[in-house]
Amino acid sequence: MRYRIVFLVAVLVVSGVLWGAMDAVHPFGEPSAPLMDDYFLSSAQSERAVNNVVTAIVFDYRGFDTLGEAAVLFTAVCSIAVLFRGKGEH
Amino acid sequence: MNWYDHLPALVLAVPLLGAFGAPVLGLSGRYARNAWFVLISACTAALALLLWQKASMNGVFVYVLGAESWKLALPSGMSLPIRIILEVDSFSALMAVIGSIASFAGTLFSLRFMERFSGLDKFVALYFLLTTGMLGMELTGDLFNFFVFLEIASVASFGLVAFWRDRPEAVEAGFKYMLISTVGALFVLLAVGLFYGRYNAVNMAAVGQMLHLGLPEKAALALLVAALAMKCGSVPMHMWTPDAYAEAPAGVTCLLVAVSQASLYGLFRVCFSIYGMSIGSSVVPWTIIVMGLLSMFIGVTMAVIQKDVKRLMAYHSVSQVGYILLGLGVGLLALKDAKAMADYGFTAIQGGIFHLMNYTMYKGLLFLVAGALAYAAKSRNLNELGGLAHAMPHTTFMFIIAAAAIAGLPPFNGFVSKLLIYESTFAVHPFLPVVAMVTSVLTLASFVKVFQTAFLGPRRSRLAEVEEVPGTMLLGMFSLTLVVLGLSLFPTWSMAHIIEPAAKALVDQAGYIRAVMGGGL
Amino acid sequence: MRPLSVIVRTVCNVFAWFMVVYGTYIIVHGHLSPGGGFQGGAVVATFIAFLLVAHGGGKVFGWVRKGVYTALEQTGLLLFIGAGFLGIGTTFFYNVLAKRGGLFGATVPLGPNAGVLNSSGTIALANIAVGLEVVGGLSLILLYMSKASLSSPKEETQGKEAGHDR
Amino acid sequence: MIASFPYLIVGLLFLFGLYAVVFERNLIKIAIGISVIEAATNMFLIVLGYRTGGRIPVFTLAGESKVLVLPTPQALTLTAIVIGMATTALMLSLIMVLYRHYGTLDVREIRRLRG
Repeated sequence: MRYRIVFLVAVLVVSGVLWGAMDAVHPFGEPSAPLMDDYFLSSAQSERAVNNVVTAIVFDYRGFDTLGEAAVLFTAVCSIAVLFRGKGEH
Repeated sequence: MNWYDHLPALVLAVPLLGAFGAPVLGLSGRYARNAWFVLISACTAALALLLWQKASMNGVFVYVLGAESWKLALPSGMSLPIRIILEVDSFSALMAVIGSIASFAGTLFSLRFMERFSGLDKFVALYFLLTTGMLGMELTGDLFNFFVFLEIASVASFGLVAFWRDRPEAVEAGFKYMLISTVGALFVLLAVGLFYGRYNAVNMAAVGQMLHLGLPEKAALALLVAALAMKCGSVPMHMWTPDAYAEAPAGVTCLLVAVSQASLYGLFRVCFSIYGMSIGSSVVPWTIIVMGLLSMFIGVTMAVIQKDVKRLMAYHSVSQVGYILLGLGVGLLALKDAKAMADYGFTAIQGGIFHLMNYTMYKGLLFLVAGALAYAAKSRNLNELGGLAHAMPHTTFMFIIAAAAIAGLPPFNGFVSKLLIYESTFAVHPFLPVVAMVTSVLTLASFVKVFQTAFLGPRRSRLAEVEEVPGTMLLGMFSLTLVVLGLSLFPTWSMAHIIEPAAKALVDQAGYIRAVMGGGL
Repeated sequence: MRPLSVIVRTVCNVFAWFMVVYGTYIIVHGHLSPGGGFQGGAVVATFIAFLLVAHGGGKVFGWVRKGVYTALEQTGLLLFIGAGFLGIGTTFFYNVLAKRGGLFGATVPLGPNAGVLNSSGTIALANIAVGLEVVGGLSLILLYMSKASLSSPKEETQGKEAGHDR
Repeated sequence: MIASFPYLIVGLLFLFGLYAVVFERNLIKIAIGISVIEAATNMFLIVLGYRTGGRIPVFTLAGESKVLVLPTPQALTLTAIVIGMATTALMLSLIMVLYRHYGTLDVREIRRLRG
């Protein structure tokens, strides 16, 4: 029982501190001078001829992340196949 | 345009290609799959060695993925890097070499060890994905990319820990590991979000340059330290370590040790290269030191009472991680004071890095030996083993070397790194080396016990048929033994050519930042 | 899982195919409209989910083969990493096809516009590759999990997959 | 006050998720808790990227508006969502296998059966 209270306090403190930290990042809706994002918005069309800026980031500017992400999905499929493998499978 | 300009990308792309190709190659039979397994592992190790050689010759190696030129870190008119940058200095290249050697040894070992189980195509794919995740964490210079590779490594290790899925303990260990490291990975992602919101950048060097310590930065540091300490298996979040290490197949455990070192690498990259001088008070260094002390002591006391060989060794790895945390924590403590740095801080960092390298090598070897025991004697329980020295002379020889190295007996590499840690931590507080020495003595006692019960004494009737393990398994163990012996025989050379550049690169925050932010073209 | 009523089955039989078409549209238009390989792939993979829910598992395993989905997944992955290797002359993941003419090589006007399908270079290629991979991967996950909920893997391998010491 | 409301929601979601992970006994509920933390994280990233009055960063649909929301958090969130989905699928599979071995989903029962 005492552990439960200690854990409860810990959970509350962690969440509270995190909320404070997130609140101090920048006011909602007013990011300060987003250089990287403005670069993406202004040059995705001229550099890469793509209308969807998010796709341009996902598959070009940060394409390596997406390769990793595809690899994570592949990893999960492999792991699930390993867990449920049958007799005849190699 | 030289092909080796692309080395950082190739080191990651080759094992990834190996993973994607493994199920295809698996269609054409056992031999093709094994050949692919060994070939890609060997290629990765060779590329990592080449990368390390280039990085120690030319300093920090920057590779911009997808840019017009591989060194175009800042596009024209920008003061921030916008693409994913792989940033390789001597420390990260050394980590990649260590990891890929452990991966290669595990590969050779697993060929025969895993032979009689099904699902091996998937095993090979997962093994390569784990290698990729580990190397990616070590080579990347981008925080979000670090998170992605952390997840690749985690997800692959869940699958591999639970590979023997008909053992309830294995599945349970996988689930426990998954719970802890998924929460840890989400902490890392939250920290990345905080950095992104503050600085509109996710590049480590860019964040490091702009860093002003405020509440979000402190919270991000706390999240990162908590998550990565969880992942490297130090106390207080060590409970997954014995389970996962003991239940994974032996070749995988050898690699898991290296993967936990990648998390440790991430921890110190964050502390030294992103925060560096601006870490401010000594709260974080002392937290790391105390975590190290607790890990050392709790790990070794739990290890002494274990009956299961692999579980015993897993608890020892908790205590060995403590040494590394202690050494690098003391280095972090001395970071803001140039005199303290020259007096003892740099030695502590060198000791920590050298111990990290030694630990990965001999602990991987010990896990492989434990796997060989389980393979040959069909048991991991110390009470059921005995008198195996005659039946398995080569394994016994390699066990002696690894055990002497981990216990820190004088001619071996473990002694050198532990000595460096003792003498440097003494300058901070005399209590620190005392705990470290007590741990070392208990480690020795524990391994004497293993040697005595498993290898010496009369052979039990149950073990009359036991033979030496097959050649490729011995080769896998031997490759690690060779590294341990090399580090033991040439400590001065390895200190001067391997460890010192790595330690310098880790301390040199300005150099790390300058490599990305300093010019481009 | 029991099969659902005949109405549900009939409707699912029809609409499962529409999901495939809609998902393919999302994948192919990834560089023009919201969506892309992952989202479209997930939509296509609902094909299997529809059939599994409506027909209750058993029957569906006779209709689909895992080999097809594994092939889709592997093709997608190798195509994606191949798209990365295409640019190795410059850098890994360099977009070699954009604005060169030819396949996916058209340019687009700046500012708001309706978009050109044949633009954006390797982005479109990677979208398709990831789409294939996600279709295969998610369908395999669904098939494996629903099959496992019908039988026990321990019986399938007689408890053999338990390591060397037991 | 209204400015920090989205952050408060994120903090609350995180709190609920962490509470479930720490206190729940049922494995499925623990998995749900992890999904909730994941949702909180993704929402945090999205919240960071909002610009007041911003439109979708896709030029096909943005209209003539000059203010577009930041695209990077959306890309990062996309990656994080797929990773989270893969992790959740694997976690549920592990829970299925655990249930088969132990016949229960209760953490305490599993600990007891293991001995």
